[in-house]
Amino acid sequence: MIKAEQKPFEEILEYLAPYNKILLSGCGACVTVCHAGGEKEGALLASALRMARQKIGKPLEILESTPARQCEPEFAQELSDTIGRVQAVLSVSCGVGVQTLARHFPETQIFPGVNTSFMGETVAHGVWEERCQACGDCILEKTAGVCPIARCAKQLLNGPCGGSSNGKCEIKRETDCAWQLIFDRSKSLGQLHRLTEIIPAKQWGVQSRDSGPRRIVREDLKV
Amino acid sequence: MTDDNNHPVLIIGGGISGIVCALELNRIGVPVTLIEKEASLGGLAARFCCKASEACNKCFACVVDKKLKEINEQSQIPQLTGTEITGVAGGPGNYKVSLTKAGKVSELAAAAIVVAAGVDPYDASGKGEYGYGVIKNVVTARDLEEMLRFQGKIYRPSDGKLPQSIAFIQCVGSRDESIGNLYCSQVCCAYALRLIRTIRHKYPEVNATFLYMDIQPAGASFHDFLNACRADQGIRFIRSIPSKVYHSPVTEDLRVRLADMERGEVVEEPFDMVVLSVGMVLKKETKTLANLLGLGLNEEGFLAAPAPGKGIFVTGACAGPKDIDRSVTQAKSTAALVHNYLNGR
Amino acid sequence: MSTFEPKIVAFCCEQSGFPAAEMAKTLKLKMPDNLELVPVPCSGRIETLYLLKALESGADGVVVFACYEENCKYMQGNVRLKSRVGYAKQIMTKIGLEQERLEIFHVATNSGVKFSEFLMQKADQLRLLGPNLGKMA
Amino acid sequence: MYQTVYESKTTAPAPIHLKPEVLIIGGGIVGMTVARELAREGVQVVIAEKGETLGGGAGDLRFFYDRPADVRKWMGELISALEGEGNIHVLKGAKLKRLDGQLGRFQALISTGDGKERTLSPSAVVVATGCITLPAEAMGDGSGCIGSSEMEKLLAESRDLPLAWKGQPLKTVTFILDLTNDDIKIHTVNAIKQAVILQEKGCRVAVVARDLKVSASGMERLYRRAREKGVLFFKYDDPPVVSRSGGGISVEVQDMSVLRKEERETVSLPSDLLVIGETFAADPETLELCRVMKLRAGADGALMGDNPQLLRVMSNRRGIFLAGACRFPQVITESLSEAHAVVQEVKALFHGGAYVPANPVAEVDPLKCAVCYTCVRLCPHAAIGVERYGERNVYSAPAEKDGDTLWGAARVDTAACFGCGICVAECPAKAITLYQ
Repeated sequence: MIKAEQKPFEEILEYLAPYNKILLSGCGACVTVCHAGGEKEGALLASALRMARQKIGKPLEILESTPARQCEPEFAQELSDTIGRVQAVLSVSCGVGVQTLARHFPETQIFPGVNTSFMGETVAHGVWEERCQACGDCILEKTAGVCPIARCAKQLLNGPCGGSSNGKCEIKRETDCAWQLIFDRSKSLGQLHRLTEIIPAKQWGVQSRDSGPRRIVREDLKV
Repeated sequence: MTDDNNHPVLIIGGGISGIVCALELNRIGVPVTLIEKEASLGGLAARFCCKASEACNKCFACVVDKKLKEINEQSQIPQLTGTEITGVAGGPGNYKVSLTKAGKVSELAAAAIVVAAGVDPYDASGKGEYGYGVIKNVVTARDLEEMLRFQGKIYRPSDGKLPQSIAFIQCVGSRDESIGNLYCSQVCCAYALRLIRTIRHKYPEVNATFLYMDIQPAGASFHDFLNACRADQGIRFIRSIPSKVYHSPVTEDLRVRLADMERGEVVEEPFDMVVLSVGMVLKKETKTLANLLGLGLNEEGFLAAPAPGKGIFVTGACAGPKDIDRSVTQAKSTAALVHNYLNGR
Repeated sequence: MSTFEPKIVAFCCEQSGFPAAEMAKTLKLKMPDNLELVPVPCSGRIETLYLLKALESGADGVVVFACYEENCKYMQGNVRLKSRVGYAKQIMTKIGLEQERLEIFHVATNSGVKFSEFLMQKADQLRLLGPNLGKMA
Repeated sequence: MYQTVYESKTTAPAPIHLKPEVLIIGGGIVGMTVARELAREGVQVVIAEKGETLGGGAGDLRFFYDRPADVRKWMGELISALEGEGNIHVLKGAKLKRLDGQLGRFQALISTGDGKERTLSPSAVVVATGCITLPAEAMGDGSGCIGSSEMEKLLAESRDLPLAWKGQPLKTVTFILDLTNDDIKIHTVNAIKQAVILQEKGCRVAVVARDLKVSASGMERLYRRAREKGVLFFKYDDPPVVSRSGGGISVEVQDMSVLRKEERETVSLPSDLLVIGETFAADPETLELCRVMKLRAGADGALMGDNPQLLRVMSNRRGIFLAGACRFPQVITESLSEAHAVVQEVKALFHGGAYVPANPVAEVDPLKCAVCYTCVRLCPHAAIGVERYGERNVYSAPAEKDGDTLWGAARVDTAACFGCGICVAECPAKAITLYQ
């Protein structure tokens, strides 16, 4: 799922400075799961903001709301009454949610409260790691289920590079070398021979972000 | 006193063992009556202090307070405090017990009797060489516990000042044939070391010297605890039981005469305060109770286990020295055995 | 001398802090004048938000009376609390609130004296520190 | 709002019926004692013993230190009492592979020595798996060194015969204690007990220990008796040196009973045999058991530790109890006291035939649950699982049939919940409430 973490507090304080009544909108999906923008974290941020503003003698009124998912138009619509009563919105959902609100409420400032970090996996409670970069052309079947695009610092399709030592990456010593992982898993799958196949360069311009924002259309689903 | 107190089980002693035994029997639907000689429940252990340092040191004193609260909230268990037993008649399954409360005599019937009469701390004035009761700054560990529990601090009784160096003398009243106590009280090493850790945590400037014979372990985490004590620069371990405590009548400072093996000589070390780690002895009045119930004493002077089938059970420290932890476990197991007995087994 | 009497919100674990408070009451020990006790079943019940909310809604200081480590009836309550208090302190730094306004204090059922001593000290400390400027008027 | 710790609820959770069936893991003296006592209460008991025989760790013992009885005979009687008991079923070569469910409705999958698997549904589980004993630490090349259980056997076999070791008469024996396990008193107890018997048979015995752990009922008296009989005791700070020359073993110790340093000599203890206490260690399988049963491992890989709130026999899960050396190795009397305490706990649990959930308990609002597993991971009592709800939440399509939805949510088992509120405080969606 999408992983995010809260923006620096000072940054948020700074762009909320002109306002005295805002809505803090969380999201009940990904950011709840990664403890960045669910009801609990939203309430904590709201409380902290209120106190910080109180402290400088400029009280800030904050309404709180956490729709199940901010990235659906219907959930966004549910917020319209509340948004009508405030001067700005601080959204602690991912960047998608912020834009959904922005699209629906053209006259309201929507501020992001979190940095949307990556698509990742929970490796332990409270620890998340990046796993997917949404390249649009999945090659996991060739790399034993370990993505070199997301997990190799150099995004090597045919690795490892010379900087792999003791299973760790030279760019960040605490990171596992993706190609070591690919090797280990191929070995345990009995498919080491597949590593002799050269993976051709990806057509970055076709399905990836390089040709601009992507769009999926399912004609059969359209109403 | 009403007939409501004629419950199948009579528990003598409202210390931790009696309380737990009463609560446990109550849990399995066996009505009990609890008798306590003092004005309130709790017994010896209810006056102990928490001996945590930065973390819990597993002294179990908090358990006593919890169980005490539990039984006071439990209305089904009649508590006869300030009550003593003056006579026992009848036999197994049908005891008639005479009670005296403030001069009033009454009688109570019970099918089974649990004796949880507890113990007294050894009266340290019996060891004249340490000067307890004569020298002001010689206190017992029990005095220290009460200081910490009720006043939250330690001080020299002579001048109220914080002692900078304290000697803990172990085995006072235990492992000592000269006073007829040829047994280990089992709890003193652990409680003394815990007290030392508590004091060192609260007052890092206070140094302690632990004077002992053999260190007796206590429980699953004792190994780590002992290592922490040994690593503590402010705690000195000396394997020597002192022969005498002297004091200066002017300053009330103390000198302890001990054999220092490291130096290879008998030395007199100065201390600000001496704590005597007193052991356990059976209460004197329990011997009278034992006579009434036809109970014998074992070699160590504690209550011997009654013959099976008599419907009399002995539990807790009155059956032999025990810490709170083991008293609770034994009280629980006694409850199960009492239940068996009432069910004809 | 100012007449400022700091308000202290004391969360008390019912396994340790609350009985200690009762003991302090029974022993008629000194307590700060402006004290609110909030009993909780376990210190692990105390949300990070509660710590902030207490400060926000009028407390000058928040104290959590929790069990000693390795003595939690629910094993992990006081351990979880410790990390939450750490997180709350991070947030307080960002707001610009003094760290002394939030503290865990470990007690046992029978630590009535410690309970009262600590609160009295806390009240003195907060009196010197002055009012919490972040609280709602 | 920080004062709102509980919400109130008028409907009480339903009581959980408890059929009197208990699974005991481990067929040592503790497991057997619990089994015998519970069976007499009319409880159906299954003992899952991993070995092929009952008896466990105490099977190495032959003598009690505190009573004249023969351990073997006593244990034999216990085993035959179990065999004659209709309510007890013993599974040998058994291993617990899974444990699902909660108090009153556990599901235990057990594989047995015959390669079969069976599922049991006990209401409660007692863990009495004991500990393991590792061979005594070798002193030097290890020759002429035995463990205390071997000495126990030797003494039992030569009850009416003169003492001999490997065909040679045994004249001198030295016990070296406290090389490991300086927190366990069993070594001192066994050594002094054996020393008395050896000395009575004309052998000269010395005991070398760091501390003589006499904190068990009657031990000081036994220690005195040993000294009266001529057993020599030496205490060390640094472990003694063992030298071997000309086929003989000699233990060198400092005689610390002499005060003056210059007069203090190193004493040489010629020994035909050295007895070194075995090391008691947590069974490495305990960690696996902890994983399967969702129990907590304590210090050094044993079970649970000694949190005063659990009073020895309780575990972190309701309906699972533990006793004996799986938590901490102790003398038999104490382990048996724990066994009876477990019996009491089980009696109390079954009293009334049902468990009435205690207040407060946590409850998840499935409509708010994001299924992030935070609560499941953090519940110290393993009381929370993710289940499929019969209700609709935001992710689910309308149910076609009752109880069939597309998405699950966390659910707190009311029987297993202790009401601590950890999950309530941690839930990022604030979907959990503590109800009173």
